[in-house]
Amino acid sequence: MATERNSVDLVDGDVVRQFARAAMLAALIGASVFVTIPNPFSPAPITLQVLFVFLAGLVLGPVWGPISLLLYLTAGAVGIPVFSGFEAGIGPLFGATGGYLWSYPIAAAVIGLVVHRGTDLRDPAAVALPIVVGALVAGTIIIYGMGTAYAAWLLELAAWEAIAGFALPFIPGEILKMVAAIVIVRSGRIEPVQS
Amino acid sequence: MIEFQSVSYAFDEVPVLRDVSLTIDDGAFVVLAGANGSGKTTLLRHCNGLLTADSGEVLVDDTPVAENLLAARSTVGMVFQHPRDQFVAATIGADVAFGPENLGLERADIDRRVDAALEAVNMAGRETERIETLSGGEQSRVAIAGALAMEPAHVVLDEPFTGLDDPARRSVLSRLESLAADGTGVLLATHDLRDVLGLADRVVAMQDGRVVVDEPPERALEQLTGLEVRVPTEC
Amino acid sequence: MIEFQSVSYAFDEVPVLRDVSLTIDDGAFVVLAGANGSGKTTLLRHCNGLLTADSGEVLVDDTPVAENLLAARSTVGMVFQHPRDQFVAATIGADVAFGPENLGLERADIDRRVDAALEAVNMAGRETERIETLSGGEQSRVAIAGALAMEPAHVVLDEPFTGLDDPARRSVLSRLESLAADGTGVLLATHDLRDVLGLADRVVAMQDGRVVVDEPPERALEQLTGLEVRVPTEC
Amino acid sequence: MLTYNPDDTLAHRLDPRSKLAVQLGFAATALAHTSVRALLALSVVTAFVLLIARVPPLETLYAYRFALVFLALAPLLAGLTLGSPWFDLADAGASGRASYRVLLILLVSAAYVRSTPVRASRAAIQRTIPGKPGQLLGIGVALIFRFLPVLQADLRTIRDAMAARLGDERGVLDRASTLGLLGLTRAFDRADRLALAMQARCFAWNPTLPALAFSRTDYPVLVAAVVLALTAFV
Ligand SMILES: Nc1ncnc2c1ncn2[C@@H]1O[C@H](COP(=O)(O)OP(=O)(O)OP(=O)(O)O)[C@@H](O)[C@H]1O
Ligand SMILES: Nc1ncnc2c1ncn2[C@@H]1O[C@H](COP(=O)(O)OP(=O)(O)OP(=O)(O)O)[C@@H](O)[C@H]1O
Ligand SMILES: O=C(O)CCCC[C@@H]1SC[C@@H]2NC(=O)N[C@@H]21
Ligand SMILES: [Mg+2]
Ligand SMILES: [Mg+2]
Repeated sequence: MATERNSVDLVDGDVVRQFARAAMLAALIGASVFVTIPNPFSPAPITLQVLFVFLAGLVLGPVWGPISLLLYLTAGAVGIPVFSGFEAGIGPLFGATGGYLWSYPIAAAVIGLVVHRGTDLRDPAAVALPIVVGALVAGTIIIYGMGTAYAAWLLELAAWEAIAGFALPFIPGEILKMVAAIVIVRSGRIEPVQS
Repeated sequence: MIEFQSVSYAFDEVPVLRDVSLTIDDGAFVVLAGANGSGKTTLLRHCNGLLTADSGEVLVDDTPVAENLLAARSTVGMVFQHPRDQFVAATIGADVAFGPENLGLERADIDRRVDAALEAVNMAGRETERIETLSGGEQSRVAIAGALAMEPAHVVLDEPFTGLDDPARRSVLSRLESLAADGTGVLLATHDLRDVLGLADRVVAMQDGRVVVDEPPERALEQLTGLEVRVPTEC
Repeated sequence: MIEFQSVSYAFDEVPVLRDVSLTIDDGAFVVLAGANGSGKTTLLRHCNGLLTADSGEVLVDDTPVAENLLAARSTVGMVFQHPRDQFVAATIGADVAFGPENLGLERADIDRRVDAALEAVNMAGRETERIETLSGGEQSRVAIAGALAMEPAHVVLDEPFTGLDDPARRSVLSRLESLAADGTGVLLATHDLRDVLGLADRVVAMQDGRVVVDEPPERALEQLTGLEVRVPTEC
Repeated sequence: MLTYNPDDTLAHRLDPRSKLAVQLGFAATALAHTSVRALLALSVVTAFVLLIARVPPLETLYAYRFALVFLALAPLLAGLTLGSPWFDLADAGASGRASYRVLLILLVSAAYVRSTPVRASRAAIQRTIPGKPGQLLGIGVALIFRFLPVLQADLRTIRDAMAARLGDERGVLDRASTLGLLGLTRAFDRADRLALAMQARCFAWNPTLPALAFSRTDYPVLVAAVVLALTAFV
């Protein structure tokens, strides 16, 4: 009994806390897809997912932000209905919007890296606004770059067709989400876990 | 044995525990009473290192908690005041199994413990039900089962009876009684001594972060006035 | 007046309320008792349209809840079984003010109500404290204050005393008593009749989704055996 | 919504790992081919998979209705040309065939979703991905499964509370940031309490893993998965 117990390798307290937040944020993204609005100008729907991808990078940082989104993708892949329109399965990961989905962890990592400048978390409310905006724009470019390129390849669309269908119709919405993300992190009500 | 040696603790400079000393012997059934905000929950969280004393020391079986977190956490089972956000799995069975799994036990052993723990809280046979479909009291019971399944050497319970109906409360109480009889130390926080006084070996009362009473039940009763704790009405 | 007319409700085909009929008159103090899982919470959630009956109807002041949700929500104040579910703001003051603000009252009026409500739960003067720094019982009190501050025509409370210490419980009880005396209908769910029996006009007991007792306290007491509800011990 | 449905089909009895392998093999080959002949063959495989898992086709198509509309739109988009002939049938046809294989991938993954409980998937994750990443992913998936309905209820309550005070009158930006802020603060409060509870129960890197074992029927299925994957290169 004693040896058994000594071989238990406890997860460190800070890691547990970050991990719990990452999992909870992933669940929150899944819950947010109750907002799935067909976009009349695009084959992809309007969702709030990107808002939470921004928040993952800003609040959880360059390590736990992407982990959160990997958890999200894994949960969807194994059948929890967390993708747009409550879809699930690995199908959506290879479907028309699959490029967007794969881009989320990468975008969160980039946003986290730019804002936190490394793995020690800073309070995003205290980071200069241009840096935050720059980070969000970079993240957005990654999301649309991957989303559009994958759709173009998968559905055999010409570049301009893919851009017209998968990027342009969302730009106004994306600007709103950036502003919302900045308002949220500057509200001072979310404290990052300092380790 | 769980031992508090002059423990003090403050949240953001506000002192919440002040020089608390306290011993829970193996097999002792200790009831911790006190008004809202008197520091009961804060005290309990020191038993397994969820909080760490600013000064003083907490020892579990003679080892300082801070020195061996694993020992403290695997020997002190804890039931939180609000079970609700603390379930880690979607179904009853998976949640109760979480602790034993982390201890690395054999699967058969885990199953046996889960069954026994659910039995003790009158929830046997409901392993596959989802947690959020349970009523409030049923959730409290599953939370208790989660701690019992770790078969800890000491159990710490933070107001475990809130929301439990009469048979469930009696079943849990009798389980705690037999655990204590078998040598498990029990520390139970409550506002309401009416139901537990008969079982208690000692009543510890807190006020404003200090231990102000630490006596066997009969003598404690005389000293509890003004401490905002319910006591059995004399009839 | 809140009126249930043959209400039935099922979660995923499992019937939880079966043909419930019940009336809470203005100024009546009605206690709802029953074992864990008997359907108390489910019943209460129909009073302000958080759940909608599968068959039958719930009327508040003679209007079906489903037809005018806003009217039901502003006239029926509700205290949830789990206080944490109902906080919307970061600090005590802001949270208690949330309801009155939604009613579009004057600021002075709002402040008066917040003060009165916090007074009633023994939390006066603590407006600026953050909710997550409160102890369990303090959170329960703030949740009650949030409902009281709406000064609703009816109050519905789901096990409001869990976690409250003795003075807080007595203070809330006396506030409820005076509300009822002023014409507010009070519906209070609990497992434990020991403290509320003296105030109750009627005791309604549920078993397995059905109302099995609906009587004045003295007569109800005789019929409660087997329903897993705590009653005052005869001394 | 498409979710796990308890049943006793062959698919339900298979190990989740072999089912995952089949899906990946199928996706690989489907993404590599758009010829009519290949699509016919893939359709036969899909029909076979759906039959084995007893997947109700209409219900499944309905669950993927958003995706289907989008897939139907793609050929229209592809056919459009700037200038005469304005709509290019060949382009539209190529895109149509490309969309069709995506539909097949969706249907095959529906068979997995329908026949595999989350706990089995979690076991597969923890047993396939070694060490700490596997443990975090496995427990993480279990936590998402646990908290998804809780957070859905949270968001619904926030939306209702906003509606009750005429929140619909406010701008989209205001609504999105309120929903995001309240949703996130509540989720993080829950996370912090959950972290304490997991620590109290000895959350460890090396727990007893959930039971999972290949049976005899899994081996041919694994072979089929490999064959599918290899056909991606022909
Ligand atoms: N995280 C925190 N930050 C700041 N103060 C806190 C925090 N947690 C608790 N407190 C304060 O510490 C005091 C003691 O809290 P504790 O939860 O230990 O009380 P309790 O005796 O368990 O009360 P109850 O019976 O209401 O559960 C309270 O005044 C509370 O406001
Ligand atoms: N969301 C849900 N989905 C499925 N079943 C549910 C759900 N909520 C409650 N139930 C079931 O309905 C029954 C009644 O639950 P309810 O919460 O009304 O009981 P209660 O009388 O309030 O119990 P308690 O005293 O424990 O709070 C329980 O058996 C419970 O398992
Ligand atoms: O299937 C999914 O879950 C992915 C949906 C992707 C929607 C994209 S993300 C970027 C763009 N902005 C939106 O609001 N929707 C699309
Ligand atoms: Mg407490
Ligand atoms: Mg209830």
